[in-house]
Amino acid sequence: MSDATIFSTDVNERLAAEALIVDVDGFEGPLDLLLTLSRTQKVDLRQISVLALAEQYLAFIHKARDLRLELAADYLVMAAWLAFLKSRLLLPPDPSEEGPSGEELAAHLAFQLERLAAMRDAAAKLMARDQLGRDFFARGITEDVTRTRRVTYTATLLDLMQGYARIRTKDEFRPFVMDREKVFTMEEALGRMRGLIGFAGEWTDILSYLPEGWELDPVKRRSATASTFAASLELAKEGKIEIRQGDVFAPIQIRNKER
Amino acid sequence: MSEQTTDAPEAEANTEETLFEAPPMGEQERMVEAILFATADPCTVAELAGRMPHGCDPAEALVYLRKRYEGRGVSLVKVGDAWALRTAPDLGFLMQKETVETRKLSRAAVETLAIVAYHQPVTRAEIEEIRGVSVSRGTIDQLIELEWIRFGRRRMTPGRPVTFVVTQDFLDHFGLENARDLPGLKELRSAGLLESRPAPLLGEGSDDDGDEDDTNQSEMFDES
Amino acid sequence: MSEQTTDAPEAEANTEETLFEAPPMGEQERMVEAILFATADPCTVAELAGRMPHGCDPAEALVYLRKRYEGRGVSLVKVGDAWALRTAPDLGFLMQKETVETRKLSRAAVETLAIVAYHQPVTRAEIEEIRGVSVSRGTIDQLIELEWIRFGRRRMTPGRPVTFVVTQDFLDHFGLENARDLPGLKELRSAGLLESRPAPLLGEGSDDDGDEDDTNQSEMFDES
Repeated sequence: MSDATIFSTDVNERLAAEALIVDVDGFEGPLDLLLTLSRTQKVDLRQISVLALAEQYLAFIHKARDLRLELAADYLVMAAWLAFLKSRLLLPPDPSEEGPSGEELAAHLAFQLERLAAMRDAAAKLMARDQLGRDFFARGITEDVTRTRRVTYTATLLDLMQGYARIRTKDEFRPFVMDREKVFTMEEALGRMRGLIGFAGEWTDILSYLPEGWELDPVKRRSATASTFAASLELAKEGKIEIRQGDVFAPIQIRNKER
Repeated sequence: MSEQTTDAPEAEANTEETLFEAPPMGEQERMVEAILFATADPCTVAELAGRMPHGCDPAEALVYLRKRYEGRGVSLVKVGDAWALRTAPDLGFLMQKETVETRKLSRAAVETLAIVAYHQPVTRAEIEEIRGVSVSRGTIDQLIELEWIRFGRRRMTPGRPVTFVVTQDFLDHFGLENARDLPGLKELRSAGLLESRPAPLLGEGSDDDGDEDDTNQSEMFDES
Repeated sequence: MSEQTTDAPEAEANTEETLFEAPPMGEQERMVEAILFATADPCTVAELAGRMPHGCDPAEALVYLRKRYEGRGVSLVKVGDAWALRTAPDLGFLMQKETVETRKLSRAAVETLAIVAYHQPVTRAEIEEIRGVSVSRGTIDQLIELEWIRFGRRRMTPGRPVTFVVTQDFLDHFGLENARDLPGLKELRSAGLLESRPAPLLGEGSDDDGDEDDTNQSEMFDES
């Protein structure tokens, strides 16, 4: 055999290998590559020679290394596994050895390849189906559904009872709601004093301005005294009267300023 | 997939004589139907013809199609000089979806309702006296609309004021056989329903009672 | 769905006797037709019933309607447990204007979609095992975004991995009544290609088979 012939067969093989290798990015992992390699056997995947396939794969990896191509780790893992599988398939079974036989492992690989091929085929069939928006169409003019909102109100028996309890218990705690009849408001006191101060030329005790009958009931007297005093202050502020107190707790006296 | 439609056989025969290149009329009708179904806008006869195979007569197909949809849930209508498939006008009510929203009754309404339930028949003045604040017209209206209270007999007192009583709907809603089944104050207390602290209750009460008289009825309902 | 497949007029008489409150069946058929015409999305029987007057039987009306649209330009199709009107696929050539340009799916996405459809519910690990390569995040995302796959129930195995299943939109898009109608499903199943077959256990499991065993041992493909 001449060097030339060796070279030419080498070149052919190399070109074939490189065609695969150049495409290595196009493969989706070692299983995909194995499936492609298996196609070259041109047989039913069930009758595939896993041994031959393993050899093809290992040859491919070998070439890729010669070409110093970076191969992803999973390609190398697969290569190691296939090398192991190959040795199992070639060597007579060792009865002392545990685990599955080479045939079982090969059968599983064949199954995986067949399943992947079947899924590819199914995917192609799926995509070849009539598709919405391409082959058949939905309604073009859709009518909006008008939403009408109806509001209902609800309350529970507990709400009801608590509501009632709230009202009824108000009566039991009414410190802030004072009885009107025992309150002499400042407005009332002011009204009363405005009418009377015209006559107050001399200093007069403000207690003499209390309305009639209010000095007897202590509650009423307190209210009237407070409002009359507040009204006096208001009138003094307006400049209508003068106000004085001789001593602490002494009677408070007022007199008309506009004489 | 398509077999020719069974109807319009005369049309088919007709067409086959005159425009033998064009699809049969039954097929043309299918085409017009599909186009009008799928397009977003009404189609003129010219537009239909532009989409259909050469030699088709969409105007004639429209006549058959219109007949076919007569009295159906959808009808073929002319919009200007274009054609469209539209829902039959009498079925417009189907295009509405009613959503029911449930809201909690406002405090003013609950209290008014409770007073009617416990004191019926009761006049408006009596309700106000018990609640300590005036009752807005809206509150009463709302309860009447809910069919939880209704007018009772007029009170035989000066002014002959109307009274309010609770309805059967009220009893049904609250699962009562009778308004007399409502628990009394003592029972409420023993059930722990009166344990709410008085002070905040009062302050709160006098505050919002004042507002309530002014607020319109929609505001009186909690938005939750 | 109803068992009677008699003609509409007989059914009408029938209905008037039994469900005298509901509209006649012919009228119900019109209603279903109008509702389905008004929307682009499939409608379930429950949704139809919710919009039709009380006492209507949309399931029965759908039987009549489906018959009525047989061989027409538009047909009534079942999508999962819902119904929709779609143009007849043989007339797609008329709809160039309406054709939606869909993003071309990558080979990985198409294969992943097929695996989910045929093996559902399926975990990510199972998809990877079948394809012999890891599934990129983008692939699953893209399919979920298209609303063709969604998360199914978690698998009751260690780690409780999520599963993926196909959606109603998927069925609608590919004109499938049901996931059982996937092309070649029966053949694949009888050939055992949809089974999970655990990799034979290696005694000195230092290889990557080690983890595969974990993920595949207890696979349970639902035969849905």
